[in-house]
Amino acid sequence: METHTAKRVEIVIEAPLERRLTKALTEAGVTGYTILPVRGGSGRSGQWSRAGQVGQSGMVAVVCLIKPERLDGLLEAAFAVVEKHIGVVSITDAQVLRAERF
Amino acid sequence: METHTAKRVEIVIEAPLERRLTKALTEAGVTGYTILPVRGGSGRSGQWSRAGQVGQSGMVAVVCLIKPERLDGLLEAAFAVVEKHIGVVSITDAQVLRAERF
Amino acid sequence: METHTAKRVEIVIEAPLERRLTKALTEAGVTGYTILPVRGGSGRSGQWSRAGQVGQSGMVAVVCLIKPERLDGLLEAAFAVVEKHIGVVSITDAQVLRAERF
Amino acid sequence: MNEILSLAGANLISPIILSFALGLAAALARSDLTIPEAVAKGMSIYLLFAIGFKGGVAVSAHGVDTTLILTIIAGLGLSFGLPLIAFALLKLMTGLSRIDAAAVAAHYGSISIVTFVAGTSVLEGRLIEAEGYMVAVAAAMEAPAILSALWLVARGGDGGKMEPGLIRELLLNGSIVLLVGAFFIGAVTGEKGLEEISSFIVAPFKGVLCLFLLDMGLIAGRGLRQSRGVLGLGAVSFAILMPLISATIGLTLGVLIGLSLGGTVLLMVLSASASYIAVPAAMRVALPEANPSIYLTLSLGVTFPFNLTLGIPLYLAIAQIVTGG
Amino acid sequence: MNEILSLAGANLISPIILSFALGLAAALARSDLTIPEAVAKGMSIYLLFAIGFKGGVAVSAHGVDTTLILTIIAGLGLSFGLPLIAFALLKLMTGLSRIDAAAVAAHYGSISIVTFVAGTSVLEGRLIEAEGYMVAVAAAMEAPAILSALWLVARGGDGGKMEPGLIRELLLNGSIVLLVGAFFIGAVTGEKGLEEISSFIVAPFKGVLCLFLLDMGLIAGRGLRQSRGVLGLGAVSFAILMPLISATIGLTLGVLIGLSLGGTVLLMVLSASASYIAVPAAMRVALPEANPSIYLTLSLGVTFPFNLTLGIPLYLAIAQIVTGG
Amino acid sequence: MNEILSLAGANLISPIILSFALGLAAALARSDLTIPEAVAKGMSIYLLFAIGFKGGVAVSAHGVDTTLILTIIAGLGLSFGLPLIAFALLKLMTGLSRIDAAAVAAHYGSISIVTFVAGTSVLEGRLIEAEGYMVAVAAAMEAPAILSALWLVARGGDGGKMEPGLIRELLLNGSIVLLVGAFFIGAVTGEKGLEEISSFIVAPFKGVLCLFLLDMGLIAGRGLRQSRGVLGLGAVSFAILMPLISATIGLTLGVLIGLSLGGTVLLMVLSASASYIAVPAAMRVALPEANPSIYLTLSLGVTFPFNLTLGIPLYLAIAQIVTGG
Ligand SMILES: Nc1ncnc2c1ncn2[C@@H]1O[C@H](COP(=O)(O)O)[C@@H](O)[C@H]1O
Ligand SMILES: Nc1ncnc2c1ncn2[C@@H]1O[C@H](COP(=O)(O)O)[C@@H](O)[C@H]1O
Ligand SMILES: Nc1ncnc2c1ncn2[C@@H]1O[C@H](COP(=O)(O)O)[C@@H](O)[C@H]1O
Ligand code: NA
Ligand code: NA
Ligand code: NA
Repeated sequence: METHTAKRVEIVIEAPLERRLTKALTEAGVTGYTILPVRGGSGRSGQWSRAGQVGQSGMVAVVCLIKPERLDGLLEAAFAVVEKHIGVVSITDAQVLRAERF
Repeated sequence: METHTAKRVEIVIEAPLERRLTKALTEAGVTGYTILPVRGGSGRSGQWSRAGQVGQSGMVAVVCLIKPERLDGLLEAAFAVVEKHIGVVSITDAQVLRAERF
Repeated sequence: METHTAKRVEIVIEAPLERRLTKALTEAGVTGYTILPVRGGSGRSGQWSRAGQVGQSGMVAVVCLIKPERLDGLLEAAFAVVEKHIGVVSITDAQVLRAERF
Repeated sequence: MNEILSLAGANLISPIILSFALGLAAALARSDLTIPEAVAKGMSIYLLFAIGFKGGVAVSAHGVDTTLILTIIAGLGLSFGLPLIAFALLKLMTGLSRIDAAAVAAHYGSISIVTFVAGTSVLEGRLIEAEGYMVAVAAAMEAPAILSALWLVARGGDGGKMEPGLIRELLLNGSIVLLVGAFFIGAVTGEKGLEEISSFIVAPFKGVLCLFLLDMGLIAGRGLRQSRGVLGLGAVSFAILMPLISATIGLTLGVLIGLSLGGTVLLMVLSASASYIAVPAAMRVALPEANPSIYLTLSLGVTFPFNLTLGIPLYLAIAQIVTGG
Repeated sequence: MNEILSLAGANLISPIILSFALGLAAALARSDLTIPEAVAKGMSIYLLFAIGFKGGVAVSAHGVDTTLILTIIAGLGLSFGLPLIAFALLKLMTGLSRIDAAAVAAHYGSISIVTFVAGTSVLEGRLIEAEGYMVAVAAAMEAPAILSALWLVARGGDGGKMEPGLIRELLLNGSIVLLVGAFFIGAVTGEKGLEEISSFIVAPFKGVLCLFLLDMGLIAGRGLRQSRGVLGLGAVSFAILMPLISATIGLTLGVLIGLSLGGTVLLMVLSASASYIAVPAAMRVALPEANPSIYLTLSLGVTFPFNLTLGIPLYLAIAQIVTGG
Repeated sequence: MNEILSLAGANLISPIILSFALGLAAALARSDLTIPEAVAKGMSIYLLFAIGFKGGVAVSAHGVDTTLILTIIAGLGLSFGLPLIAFALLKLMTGLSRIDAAAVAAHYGSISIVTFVAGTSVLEGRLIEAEGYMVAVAAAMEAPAILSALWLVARGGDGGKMEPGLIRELLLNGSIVLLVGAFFIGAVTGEKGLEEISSFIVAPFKGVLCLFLLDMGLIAGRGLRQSRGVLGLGAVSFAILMPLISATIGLTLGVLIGLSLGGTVLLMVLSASASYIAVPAAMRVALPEANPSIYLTLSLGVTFPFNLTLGIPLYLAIAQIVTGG
């Protein structure tokens, strides 16, 4: 089947920042993303698990598929939010079906 | 360690279609997949979050690792289900351990 | 934005093994990982869904972003745990922001 | 008229309705208050189990009326028929496409079990008895409307393909199975069974309903906020007019069959209520081209609150006048 | 015999058993009815806390019998010993590999707390008192069976490596900690503590148990559907024969120790029941080569329903005859 | 002094405190006992709804005192002011950075609703009445402390940027909305409303609180285990000294305003308690540079258990002596 080149960006960020990140993405023109729950993790700020949390805490993973030419705009928007906070950003090359959607 | 080339296909699709998708995959000979819950997202049909849903709604993410030569069969099977529905399909190159499993 | 080459390793493994896997990763010097819940799946040992489980069962997906040169150490540590158990390991090429974190 | 308003007023300041209003207000004000999906699902399982069980116990106590079968047939008829009326009305009042109109119509032929439960609570509050088997009627009315909607689409030649396995799926839908199953358990174990578990399914029932309606309010509010502008005045008017028409038909059938005052009111409530669980899920599979935000907003954002606040007391008042009860 | 059957019959039409049957039927019919994992886990936490607490209160009220220590020792002995019998039987009756047989054996040495709770409910329904500390015996019987199974495998030289930290993990298993912890809280706070929270842990208990068993039925049904064909007649026969043997041994020990009728029945139930929570998780770690669908299907799909429906009334009837109670 | 100790002793063997201790012990022993996030959130929604509702009913029954407004103003003042004291103390007693100290200070100006609930339970247990509107005071005290902390940081020139929308978010925080909303529902529906749902929100309340505190114990224990070594003696001393100072200020204000004995104790408890839900989430947004494990460990790992076990009985005893009640 015909596929089209795209970038898959995965941003793991603290849950209280979720709204700010999606707002920043939307403002940068990224309207497609999927948010996955995260159960636990470990990083420079130590190990944590969802079970050891109270309230709206923990992290979420936001996955965006975008046209390669829009990557930089997305990364800048994301970085502005992630910068001072706990979180990681990774990018992989991908192919998508139905390019008109991205 | 020895690794083997594979494709990683990620299909985000509406939860009520989950059974149909996995059935189509199985019929296309794909027996390995992992289903991740999705917490929310945004696309052409707008923004949604798991908290704003009643009943068996929302989306799920289905991840398949397969031998490259089986990619087309998988995509066709998946596309037949996804086509008219809300959802996205992306493909990345991957390496796997234990090739005999795929 | 400046990005750095990395590897993204995804390990799908049975939940009762989660602690052993993260311990093995930590001992192999991998301190960054994210654990995603898994809702269901299918593989050589058949189909399952979270709803058909009692107790601490089912699978989890552990995602690690690491510097390419550390990949082998990670795979060996992971494989030692996954080997006899149910689970899959896949690796993709990735780019990351903020290389100093990995 | 005065009486109706005072009834409606009394209904409005119950904890149940106010909890719904709280949820609605919180969502419209964009509070981050949310009830976890699993908890909401747990509460709906509790409510379905309790309402089914109590219905079954009532039937086991009072025996099976000769009207039982008639009422179930009436329910099936309503569920098959109301979508046709709704569809005609939508074509008249709105500019919705054939497929969107059919999808909306399916929702109004089916039922909302929470509206039914709220109706039961209002009756209990006024000590009005109702036939226990109305729960079974509710279950019977869940699915047929979907078939009518698919037929409406198929007639137009736009597809609306009858997926293999869909009917089976509709009938084995979790909420139908739980409702009917609990009904049978209640019918078999009777008063003795109820006694064993009544401090679980009777005593805390209304309180759980409050929290559940809080969640429904949150969901309805979020839906309204996101779909602002999607709906025209025509569609919104439909969502208020249709339940009134349906309730009137339900009333007529209830009186013809000879249901008690309570039973008649519940048949009106079932007719007037619109589904927002079983039917939307079925529509995603069977009519994926239909726009979910249209049917969800009408059903959950307009008709559901209308029935909860004004509708139920109105139907009760009318039924009292008509039946002289 | 007649008496046993009528007892079994009476037991079968309780809401508890019927809820299990409903879940089983729904799963076999492939309904999409599901209880969210979090809710199911929440209910099991509730049940463990309640049963532990009530056991502790009972002990604080009646004091520690001299038989307490004997009974715990008996429980440990059963948990260590029954897997050996189960293993021998499996080698005789089935073609299971050494590792699969050992894994299954571990399940039958350990216990199912829900079966225990169902047994308690039946006793309460007949106003038969039992020693409060049977809860502590249940906790004691959870883990030792796993060690026996590992020993069986190690003896065969097939590995079954004793993972470091596994014993610690077994003993600090969530359900054991909660059961024992709640037992101590109950024992310390006594009747006064119970009074404070009895409208939470006593009144709604049976109702929660209904919904929990509904879920167990769903899970057992799905397990049976997926593992059709995995099990031979030999294995299925084992899953019914083994609880009968275990119950007989439990009966003997109970009578020897001098337990009350109720205590004896509960020791039989514990012996006869098979684990499906703690042991399967331990097996995934310690015996990953064993096939989970074999041990889960036998324990949850065959033995659990057998005990729930026929086993418990049978054990009660036999104990009544033997003890003359 | 003796009296205080015996009061504290009596308090310590309640099921509520012991449940917390069980959770703490299980986490420290690294048991895998966990309560699913959704269930914990469900329980906290239940507790907030129940406590708010009962507060509202109390106000509707006793009418609005003239002291109500004074008490709310006092609450706001405490929430704004206590962080300044906490900050000064932290700079004195610890080597924490300006930002970390400000973040910790915010927690001690805000409140812990569970500590408040535990205080209410202790009062109820001793049949001491308290003003129903203390719930509204609790809600008023949740957010202002955050503003003080941000001001402390801004004054130091280190940023602590006042994110647009943050204040709105703070005021529309889920727990505030639910608490205040339920308070209004209770106030509007009064005793009649309470009667309808009291077997849900009154009867099982203490039992739910037990399980909730079990979870808090698990979380606090895990936090302590992971942050071993992060905290110095100075910080830990602060986490015990600060509540004593806050309680004293709360006592003074309560007496000045003329609150009842119960009301005074609750104002002391609110002052002494430290937030671990609303404030940590706000800090992640507003002061991301602050180290979460410092403020969470102090608030949840030290101050929360201190208040629960020793603090509350101490405040009650002191208030009894001071007010002569
Ligand atoms: N190398 C990594 N690979 C995958 N996830 C990571 C990695 N580093 C950090 N994370 C995730 O990001 C969270 C915050 O990381 P940190 O800011 O380093 O504490 C962690 O809890 C993980 O969920
Ligand atoms: N570009 C994208 N990147 C990641 N996920 C997407 C993207 N577009 C859509 N999705 C996901 O697919 C769902 C449906 O998309 P759509 O059909 O465009 O409304 C969304 O709710 C997202 O969860
Ligand atoms: N090819 C695959 N692609 C994605 N996930 C897989 C694949 N094979 C197995 N899995 C996941 O790994 C689990 C165990 O696989 P298995 O050991 O083959 O039974 C499955 O339940 C899936 O969640
Ligand atoms: Na209807
Ligand atoms: Na056993
Ligand atoms: Na405070």
